[in-house]
Amino acid sequence: MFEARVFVTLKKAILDPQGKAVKSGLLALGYDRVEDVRVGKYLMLTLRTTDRLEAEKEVREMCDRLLANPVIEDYTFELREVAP
Amino acid sequence: MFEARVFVTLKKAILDPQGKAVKSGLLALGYDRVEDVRVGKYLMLTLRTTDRLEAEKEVREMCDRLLANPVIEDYTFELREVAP
Amino acid sequence: MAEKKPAWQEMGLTAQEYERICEILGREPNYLETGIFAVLWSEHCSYKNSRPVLKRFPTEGRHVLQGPGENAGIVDIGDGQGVALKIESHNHPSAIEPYQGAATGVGGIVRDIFAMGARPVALLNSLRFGSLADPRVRYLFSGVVAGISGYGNCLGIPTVGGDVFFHPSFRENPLVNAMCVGLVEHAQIRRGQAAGVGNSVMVVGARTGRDGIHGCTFASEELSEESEERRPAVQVGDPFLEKLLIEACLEVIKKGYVVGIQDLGAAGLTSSSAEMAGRAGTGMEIDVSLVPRREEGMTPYEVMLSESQERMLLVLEPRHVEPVRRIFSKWGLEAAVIGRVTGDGIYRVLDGENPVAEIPVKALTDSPVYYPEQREPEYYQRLRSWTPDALPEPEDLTAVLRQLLASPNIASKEWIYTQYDHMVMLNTVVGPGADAAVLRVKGTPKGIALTTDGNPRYCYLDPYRGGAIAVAEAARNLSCVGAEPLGLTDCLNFGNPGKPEIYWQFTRTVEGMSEACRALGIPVVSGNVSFYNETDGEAIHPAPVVGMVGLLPDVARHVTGAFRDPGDEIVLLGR
Amino acid sequence: MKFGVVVFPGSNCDVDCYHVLDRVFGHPVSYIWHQERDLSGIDCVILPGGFSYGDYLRTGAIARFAPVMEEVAEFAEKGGLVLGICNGFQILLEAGLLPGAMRRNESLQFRCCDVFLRVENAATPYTGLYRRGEVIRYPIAHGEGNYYATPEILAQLEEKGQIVFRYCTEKGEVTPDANPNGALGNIAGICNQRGNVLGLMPHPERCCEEIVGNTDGRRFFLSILHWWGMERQKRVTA
Ligand SMILES: Nc1ncnc2c1ncn2[C@@H]1O[C@H](COP(=O)(O)OP(=O)(O)O)[C@@H](O)[C@H]1O
Repeated sequence: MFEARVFVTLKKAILDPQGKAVKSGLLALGYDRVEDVRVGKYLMLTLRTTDRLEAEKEVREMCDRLLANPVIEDYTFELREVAP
Repeated sequence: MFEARVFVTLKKAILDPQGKAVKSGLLALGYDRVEDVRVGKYLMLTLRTTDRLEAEKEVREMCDRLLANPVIEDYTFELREVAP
Repeated sequence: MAEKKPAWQEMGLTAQEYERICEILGREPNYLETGIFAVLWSEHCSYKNSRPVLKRFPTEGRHVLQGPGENAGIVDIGDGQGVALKIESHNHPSAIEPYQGAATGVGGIVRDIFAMGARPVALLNSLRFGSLADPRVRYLFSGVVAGISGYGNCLGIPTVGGDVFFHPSFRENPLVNAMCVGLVEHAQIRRGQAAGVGNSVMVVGARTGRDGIHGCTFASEELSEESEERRPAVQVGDPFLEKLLIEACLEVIKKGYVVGIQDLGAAGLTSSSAEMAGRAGTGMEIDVSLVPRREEGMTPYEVMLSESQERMLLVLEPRHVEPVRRIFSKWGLEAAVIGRVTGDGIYRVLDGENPVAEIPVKALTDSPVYYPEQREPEYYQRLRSWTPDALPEPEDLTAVLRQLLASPNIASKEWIYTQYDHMVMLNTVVGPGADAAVLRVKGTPKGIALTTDGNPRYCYLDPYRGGAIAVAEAARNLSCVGAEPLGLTDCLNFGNPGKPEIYWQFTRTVEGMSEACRALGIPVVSGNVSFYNETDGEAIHPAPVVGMVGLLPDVARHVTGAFRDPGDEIVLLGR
Repeated sequence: MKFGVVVFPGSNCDVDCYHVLDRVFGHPVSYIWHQERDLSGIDCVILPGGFSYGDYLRTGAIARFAPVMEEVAEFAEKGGLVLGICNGFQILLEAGLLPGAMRRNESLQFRCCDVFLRVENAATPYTGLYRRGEVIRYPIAHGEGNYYATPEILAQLEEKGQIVFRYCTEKGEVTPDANPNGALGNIAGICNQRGNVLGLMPHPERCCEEIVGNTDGRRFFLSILHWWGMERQKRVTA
């Protein structure tokens, strides 16, 4: 079994109002060393397969098709084998 | 400067409607090896400090106070020193 | 190390109550049975502290189709149509997780309405918060508004009105009361009754998880540092699932498959099934092993007491099980038979073959009744000797007016209601921002008008008159848009009823409201009591909220509050 | 002319669209369940507002894979009229039937209120009875209407006249203050190059009756009917 941790973020060039809101929330709480905040999505998937390459291919495909919108988002992911 | 990658997820016992919807979306697309999906938040913060311990303490505090609601969410984070 | 408290005490039962349970059963209850008694005898489910006082409300009238005691009240609007209405609090969850607390509050009240067979057509909400100058209050307040918006908008039910009041007494313990209104054909009205021995009992909608166990005993306690620890009592709502649940339930009701229906709210499966059997005077048998679950390894106790959201309990004839299952599956929802209606008046829980609880239904629904002591508070005696003459005449009236207009209690509420979809369904003739909302009833010339009102400051100063004023204000708001009031629902938010001063406030408020109801001829058809709104011993100001529905025979002839044309006369009516 | 309103799980303006076409305009209309694959007899497909699949993950992301969407794409390809309102617009973007993407409102809040729109293109099947530059008032109700497209796409939309509605002031000025959600170029609605596929965030179906206080949306639907009539006439005379 594989666990995929997928990170979806807005592309760099795109304004991130959520990040901006969190940043000003943190500043208001006095954390004035916060330089920048970006907010994205974090997805954890478990896949019933023992083949890492296959898992990788499948997760990439799922990201391209559904999990991220390539017009505005980038994604990365990490795979880890886990006990079923 | 430190970069913190914060992962906020719903606690295990708590319903994750998004995860459920994404899972059934993936199954409908034919990815029938998907066992489980959880959806959370992913935050990237950069902090103006060179002290790792301090950065760690501060990020933990920010998570407890603002970034996660311990009532329903858990969080983890990773720190990485980066060039300013 | 402190000695471990017995289970019944942990669960909030008193020693006398526990003794009485042993007497009823003729033995000691097991853990599950104790839990079942504890939730059904909690204030939240049993109204054991408030029932005698609530009896004072007038509940009858020529428009009443369903009075208190069901999932919601119903008033007649003619042409074989009725309007279902109910208001309910979700105060404690919202204080801890504002977004989800408020969202699930909306989810719960909507289920109460379609449980009557009614199509939910409008939402309102009544909010009481501390001062907005306080950052924590702003966090709670914006979270609550976002939660109401998130859930209601997704359901496609317009949020057409409400009211909001800010006062420091609500700082730690904000009030979030949600009201839902539905439209129903008389023939489609359903009730929460487990009638017909041998009928099947089905749970439909979401799977059961470990969330919200003991949420209702939690609602019956004051907030303290400790309650922050018992966190999973807050749940995450799934409005998408609820939307499907509405459609599926209304479809099976319309097809005539449903004998009885009720939502799974506080104390989940336990209270819904016991109450349904109680109303019908039947017994019930439930096999927990048949309940679809979200998590593995759940005990019968956890299954019976879970407060997982978006679930309903149906009672139907066995021959309708299959068609009902098909309709739910079309909507992508689960529907499982978990038990049957019996004729022996016993509430029996099985885990597969094994009986795990056996209690007479009557014992569960006839909870103890208390008549708490009441005492006029000392502050009230002091206040009575005060007269307005003690106030100095302000010098700069313009400045006073400015200050008044800037007060969040008086200023525009646009920030709130622009976050709510108040137009979906295409019935909104007058939306938020007026004295009352007006909806058309499609296919007829009629309209209904809706409002929520209540002023905690008045109720603190004089609970009797404050209560009466809340009813009168709601009725005035309805008449200002041209509607005749038909009935009301109320949510009574108070502190700990164990304190004689609080109980006095409660009693006086109800008396005042009742008098106004009688004077105006407006019956109370449903309501909700929320006690223990205290933080570290400090109670909120008494805060009854009145939700009222009125009828306009010709909706085209509604009026609004705006000045129309230059030169029009302005007349002040009343004393 | 026959309309079809697609019903996804979570759609909630399906009933409103149906009501307006049926009751206000007296035109044949039917619901199309998201799992159906048959669009025969339908002349205009409407993807209504709402929260298909709860809008979980991203608005419209899951709905665009519904079986009916393959047929909708084919229908559009053949020149059929496809109209996406609010959530329907979001689905059209996710499905790639219109270019760009939707982001959360800049305020991060859901907004429900009336807005003013400037009609930028009155030559589409949906806007023929409006005048170019005319200012109209429609309601909006959305949390994610913050339209985005790359500069290249944006330039192309401008050039080809694919921007159909922009948020503006009552006087018709396109200003940041008149923008309710942060959309690039104050864009409220766009169409494809052929003009048969249109997506817009505001709700024309919510302003077709006197009793709800606004009738500015009537000409939107009348435009469609009018266009259809002209097309048919063309076919007859040809
Ligand atoms: N919490 C709320 N939700 C929706 N609408 C609200 C809310 N609070 C106030 N409103 C709306 O704002 C308008 C003004 O509210 P308020 O000042 O409380 O009215 P009143 O004139 O009765 O004192 C009313 O139309 C009311 O419906």
